[in-house]
Amino acid sequence: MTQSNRLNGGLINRGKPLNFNFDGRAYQGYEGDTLASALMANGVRFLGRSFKYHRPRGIFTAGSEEPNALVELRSGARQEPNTRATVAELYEGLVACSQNYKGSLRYDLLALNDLFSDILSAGFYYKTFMWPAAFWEKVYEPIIRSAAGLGRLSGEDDPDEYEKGFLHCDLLVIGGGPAGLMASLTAGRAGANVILADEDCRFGGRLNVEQEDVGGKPAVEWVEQAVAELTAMDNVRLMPRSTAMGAFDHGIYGVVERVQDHLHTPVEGKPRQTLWRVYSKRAILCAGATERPIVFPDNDRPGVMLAGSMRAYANRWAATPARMVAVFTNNDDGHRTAVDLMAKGVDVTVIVDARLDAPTLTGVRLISGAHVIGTKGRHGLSSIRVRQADGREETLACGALGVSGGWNPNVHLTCHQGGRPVWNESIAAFVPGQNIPVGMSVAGAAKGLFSTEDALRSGAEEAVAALESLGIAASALKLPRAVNSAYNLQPLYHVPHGKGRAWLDLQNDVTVKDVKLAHQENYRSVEHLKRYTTLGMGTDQGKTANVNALAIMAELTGKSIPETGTTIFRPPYTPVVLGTIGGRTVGKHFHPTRETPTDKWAREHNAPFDTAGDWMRARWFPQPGETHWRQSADREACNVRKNVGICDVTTLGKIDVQGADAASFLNRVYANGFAKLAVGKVRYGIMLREDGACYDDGTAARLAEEHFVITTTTANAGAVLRNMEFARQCLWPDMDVQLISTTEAWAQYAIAGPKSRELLQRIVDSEFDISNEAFPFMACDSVTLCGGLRARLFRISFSGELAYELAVPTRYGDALWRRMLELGQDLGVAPYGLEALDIMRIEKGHPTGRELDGRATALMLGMGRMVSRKKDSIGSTLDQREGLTDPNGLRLVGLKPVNQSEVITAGSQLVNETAPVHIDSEQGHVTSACISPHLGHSIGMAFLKGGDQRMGEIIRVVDPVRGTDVKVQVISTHFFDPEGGRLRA
Amino acid sequence: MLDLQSITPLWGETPRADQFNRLTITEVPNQALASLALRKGREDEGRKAAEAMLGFALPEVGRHAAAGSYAASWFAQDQWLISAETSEHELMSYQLVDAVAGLASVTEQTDGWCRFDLEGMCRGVFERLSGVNLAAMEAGSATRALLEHLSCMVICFETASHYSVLGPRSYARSLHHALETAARSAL
Amino acid sequence: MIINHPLMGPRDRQEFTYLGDACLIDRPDWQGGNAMDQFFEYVYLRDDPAGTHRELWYHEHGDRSWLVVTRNTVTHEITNVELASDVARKQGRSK
Amino acid sequence: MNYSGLRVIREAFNGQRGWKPAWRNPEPKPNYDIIVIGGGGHGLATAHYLATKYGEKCIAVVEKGWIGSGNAGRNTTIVRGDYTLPPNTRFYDHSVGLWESMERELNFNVMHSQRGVLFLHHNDAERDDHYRKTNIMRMQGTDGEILGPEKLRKMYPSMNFDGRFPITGAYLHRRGGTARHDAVVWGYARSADRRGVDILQNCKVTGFRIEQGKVLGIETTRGFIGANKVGVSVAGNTSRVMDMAGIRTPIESHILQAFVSEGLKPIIPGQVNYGAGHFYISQSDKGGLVLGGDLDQYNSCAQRGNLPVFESVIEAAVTLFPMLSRARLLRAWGGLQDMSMDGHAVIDETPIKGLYLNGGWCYGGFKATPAAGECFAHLLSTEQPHELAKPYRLDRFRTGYLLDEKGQGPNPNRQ
Repeated sequence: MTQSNRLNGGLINRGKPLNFNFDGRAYQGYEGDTLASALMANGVRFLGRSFKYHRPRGIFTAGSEEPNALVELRSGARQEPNTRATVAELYEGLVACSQNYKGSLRYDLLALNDLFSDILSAGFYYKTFMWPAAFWEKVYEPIIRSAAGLGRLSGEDDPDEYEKGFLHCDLLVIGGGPAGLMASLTAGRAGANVILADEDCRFGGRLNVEQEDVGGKPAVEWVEQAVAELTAMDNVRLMPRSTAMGAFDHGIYGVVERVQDHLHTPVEGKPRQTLWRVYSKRAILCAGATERPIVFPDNDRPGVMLAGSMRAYANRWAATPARMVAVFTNNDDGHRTAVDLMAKGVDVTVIVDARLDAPTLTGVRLISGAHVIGTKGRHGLSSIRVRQADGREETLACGALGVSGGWNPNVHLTCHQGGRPVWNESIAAFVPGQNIPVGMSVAGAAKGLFSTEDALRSGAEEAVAALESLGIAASALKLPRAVNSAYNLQPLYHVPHGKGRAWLDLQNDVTVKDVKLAHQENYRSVEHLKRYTTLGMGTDQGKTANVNALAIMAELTGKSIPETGTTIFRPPYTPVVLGTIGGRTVGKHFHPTRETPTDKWAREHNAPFDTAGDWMRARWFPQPGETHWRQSADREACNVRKNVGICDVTTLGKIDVQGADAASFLNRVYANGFAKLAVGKVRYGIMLREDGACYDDGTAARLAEEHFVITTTTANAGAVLRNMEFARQCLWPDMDVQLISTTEAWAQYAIAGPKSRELLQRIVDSEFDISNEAFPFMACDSVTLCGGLRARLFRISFSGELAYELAVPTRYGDALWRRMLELGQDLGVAPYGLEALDIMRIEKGHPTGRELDGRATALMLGMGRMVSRKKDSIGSTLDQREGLTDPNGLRLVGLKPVNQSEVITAGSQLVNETAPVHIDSEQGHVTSACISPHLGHSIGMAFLKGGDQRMGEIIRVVDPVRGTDVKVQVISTHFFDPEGGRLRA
Repeated sequence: MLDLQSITPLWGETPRADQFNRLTITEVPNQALASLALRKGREDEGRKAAEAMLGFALPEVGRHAAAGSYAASWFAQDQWLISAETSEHELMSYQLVDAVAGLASVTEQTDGWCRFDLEGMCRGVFERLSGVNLAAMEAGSATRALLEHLSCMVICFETASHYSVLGPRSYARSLHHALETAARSAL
Repeated sequence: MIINHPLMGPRDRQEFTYLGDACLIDRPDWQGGNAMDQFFEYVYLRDDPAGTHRELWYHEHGDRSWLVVTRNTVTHEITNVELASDVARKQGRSK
Repeated sequence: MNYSGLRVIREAFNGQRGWKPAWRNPEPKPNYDIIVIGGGGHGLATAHYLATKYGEKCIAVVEKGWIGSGNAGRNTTIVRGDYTLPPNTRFYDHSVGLWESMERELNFNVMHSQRGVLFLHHNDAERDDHYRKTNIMRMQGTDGEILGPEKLRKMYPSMNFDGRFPITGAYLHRRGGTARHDAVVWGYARSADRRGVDILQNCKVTGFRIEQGKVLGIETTRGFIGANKVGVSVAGNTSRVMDMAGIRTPIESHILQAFVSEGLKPIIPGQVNYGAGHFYISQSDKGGLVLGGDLDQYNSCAQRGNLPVFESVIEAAVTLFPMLSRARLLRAWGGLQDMSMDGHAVIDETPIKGLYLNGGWCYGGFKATPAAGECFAHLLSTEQPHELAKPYRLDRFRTGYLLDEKGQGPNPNRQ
């Protein structure tokens, strides 16, 4: 097809034709075209189907407010549903499809819906589909669901990259039309740091689409000059294709830059889009205004569009929706469309002006005081029906109709922090109210100043004022001469005459009748109206629909528009691609990753990993022939009990605590006593929250009189430091204590098993005596290894064996690990992972996060007596509340199966021996369980009601989900070596 | 004689260096680091004792100072991060402990951090990583900032063109990846 | 949101961890007459105003200082930021 | 007037002229037996049950704005009964039962859709927690099962199992699902109105009239209204309204943001919760993806949030479902959560005679709507706690009989 509707002139590059494809047909456009303008130039009017009735839809606007012309852009994994053709820049090889139909666009099976529109009126679904009960999920809902929605996602992983960033400026100017350009020039020349963001690829706003002069030359030239000047300024950052999507607290704006959407495929390594978080000291909103239509019967046919947009296509893109057009307006602006199109050689059949006193125009028929009351044309407009002031009606042929009901300032961002726009009677539109975001001011059409002259002036003035508040002196620039045309609007929101449905929300198919029904059923508040009819809930958020709907509701209730309500807006201003908000921190990089010092070795040995916060921890180290994790874990655990095992425990939090008051400080943050811990000794401690629950445990080693190093669980390392800092700074600010994390400064390894000392003796330099006598259980000291490497040695045990923890500077961690495996070969040394660690700690009844679940108190954990009552410590008052000391409350116990071949599973519930498996008989639950390789049967740790009083009792472990029901005996949690002889060996 | 081989935070035997269009990112592993925190009520004495050893005044809030073989960056209230070349000062933290005994708390931090030095066009990289306006830092300033979810310490030697970024050592590969992708995108 | 750190200057809210009402500084005396009641009120009861709220923030990704921020819960405007240790001392807390 | 498919067809031929207001706009009477403050789902459900089940005759619901303007109109519409602590398991299972019969009971289609709720786990500890939860749910008589990765892959082929936090399985709660949030409000309002309940919109409570420890009525922007009993059911405004009665509560107001995408053809069949990402998602019947995550984490009475949570929710969304990267986010909004100090609600009398409280629902308010309404109605009418609400006492914070499902302690911003 040739570009039958292409006109002369325009801001397109005819020297660069571009081939594209829509719905399987090849077309040609030019550089500078949007998909919409190129389709229009090619005479394509029918672009899609509406949401509910599947009515044919064409191009309605020339911008991001577009409700109709939505397409699936690109293909394959890059398919992008609901893309507004009006803002999709054309590129060579562009592929797009229409959407929301079954069958084909022209012969859409779901267009049947339209025949039943009387039944499918607003909210009909609330009133039906209730019987029979089971039918909703099975019959009704699937039908509704499959009909709903617009475009399709591909279901494939997006191959493109996205990114986020941060920018800082004195002044953010949102919108690069006349007001925004003047504001930027003013601030830029004053030396302020300025960011100018505009959603369009070209700065200039309406100046790009109007035939007018600025500063004595064509507006477009003035724009080019202004942009050139701004480009040359180091202190100004120009951001085209960048939408300010949200205004957040304290001057932070989200700005989406479409970096490569105008290209066929993004350049590798560079993002498709970037979300900039702009930290601005001041911002000026110069977002312009959006035209609204006048609503009349059958106003939804392809070809009916906004008058200002029709003019924009003609002037900027040299395209017309038809060779014969008409205009329907209630203001002077509509006349400009007729004038400009005529100047481009388009035949303007008629201007239908609702005003009785409409100004006349030469060269075109103008009917004053008239309304358009109907249209014809199946897949596109062919004629309009006009009703004159005296009631006479006539039908006039035209292929397109430009409608102007006035302009609505784009106040959206002024509402993002709860600001409410106010009604301005003189322009019959909402303008920004008082309560707009702090630091923001508004200029130009966004403020309701619709003439170019006013826009230029207010841009400059607002910039001067904003800079002044920052202490930056700026002088108002000499204003270029510009048009100061009157607007002369006589409000008309919908035509009271004519038959047939009149569309308010073109995307969601909300008609005037629906608003009437909502009123009749008392869904009268603006929000009820919106929610009941779905008005304004489409992808365009009702940018062209809401005010008219509000006006109709006002008419029905007999109230004024401001009494009826305002429409407010939430971010984002226009829909934002999810990938952009995700940026780079997605997928494998969703969170950063912490590696332990043995990470490399573990990967070399095919260890499976577990995530623990940001850490990656090895679960076990498979040997040839091992096919099940338990084979590996059991082998590793048995080797610890028999020989010696080594385990990377670096992830445990480590906090260095120093100061004259270090001991008394620890005495307050641990529930048990620390003041009297001797230098060179380690003690186990528990920390409570102030509400009495035990939230962390670990060890504290006293390295010197005023120097401790404590360990925390892996999960709580951050929280413990935060809480200790809170205690230090907020509770006891005069205590002399200093805290700093040393978690990753030390590679820390557990060396456990009867041969652990022997292994250690091969590493620790010979001048250090680590015999049982010199270095007993719970001792700690500084030593050197391997010829002088500084290290810390702690004799502590989580496994229940003779064991140590050895800490060396992290950069030696990998080498030391390899060295230990090498030197301990004849001792049978083997690494063990998390699973073996878990088996052994269950055998010893040590609690971990599964028991320290944030509800358990020390008493529940069997450590009640550790909480010292002789001192103040965090949590030691509220843990004595009745509910936390109830003798029938949960207590940690051990369980073993009566029949030793049966298995206790973690997550099971407990019931009494003969009780039913019912919630009313639940007695507690199993927190941890394993099959003990040393005892040869299953064991479990469990919270049992009154458990400490029930030793020896037979109860049942029930697991309805896995279908097991096991008789168990309640025993102590110290399953293995209860006397602890092994760890003192 | 110590017979264990140390490795860099990026698991190398030698430091990593990456060259981008107008920017280099270099891993700097050979830095002895220690935290120095003044004791309560002994602030003046502690400061004097530390300064006597370092040979220069401890920097004010947000500043970095260096002279001779030592450098110090403000770290928190009454706390600094002291650094020196490992080759000459491997035991710096021990020497500091002796110098300020009882007046300040010293904690060895050498292996707690990974350090990457950026030289060249840094603005675009920082714009993609941190909400703090790092590209506008003055020469000789130091700050702690969040970079791509990581708590870092940033020292500026020359505005917009020469920096050290210190991050938690266990996150070294994540931090390096973030710097690298930001550099590739920006430059 | 941006919190103007008294030492480090304006910082994005993302660098901070929030705790809650600054009344958490006023930890009761464990040996007071009705310590249990006082601790109950201290831990659980809140004014939760729609308006000015003094609250504790921790500069987790910065210098690890605790701050008392005075912020309006309706507008989110921040009118004052102090080091919590200074506030605590002013309120009579010591060792 | 009953709603039915037939009626809809009849009205289609009648120009829709026969439809009556779904509720009236009455003038306030001088006195009511019971006033419920708060015209959200809970307040209106309470009125519905007072009128239908407890035979109360003279009831008003007062609402400062339009009904449903609080959390009822700003949530992510999830209905489920999966709780671990037995009192909660019982309560929410009962609530799910009431959801299942709601449409017939109200003669209003709230589009309750039991499409299944999925909670992913990433390691053995989380899996075992899920076993514990599903076991107690099964013992209560509701459903719950554990799925391995193979079954999950079949349900959600586009899910990324190997992201930063690999997915090892999930529990599935088939009776869980979603409902049309506004419809719940309208359905209860219409039902209550049909039974004579006065729904007073644009009627803001400015104070209580209390004499000798007994409540006599409420001061409002539409004048004083007398009442024998007053029930407060105002979600995010609980602390401020209770403050008017001089009562401090263990409840704080926080912001929870939620997000919806543009309309898309169905691609997410059920409701999915991604624990490691603090993220959840479902797709509405209209095609919008509904996304949610964590609180903004600071006390707030503004119904709006900020970028950090906005971003972290979407980061998780794209991590879990990489295909979502090319969908567009349409709208964000924030709801005021009444976060209690143990993460669970209070349905109880207060120290002031005749004044009752239903609040502190944290994230769980929407799904609790029918059961909370029933329990609160029971309390208001009989002055005795409903069996299911007995653990939901106000004094549990003092006594220590807490209901801390998450074990986060008295940190409302982390509940």
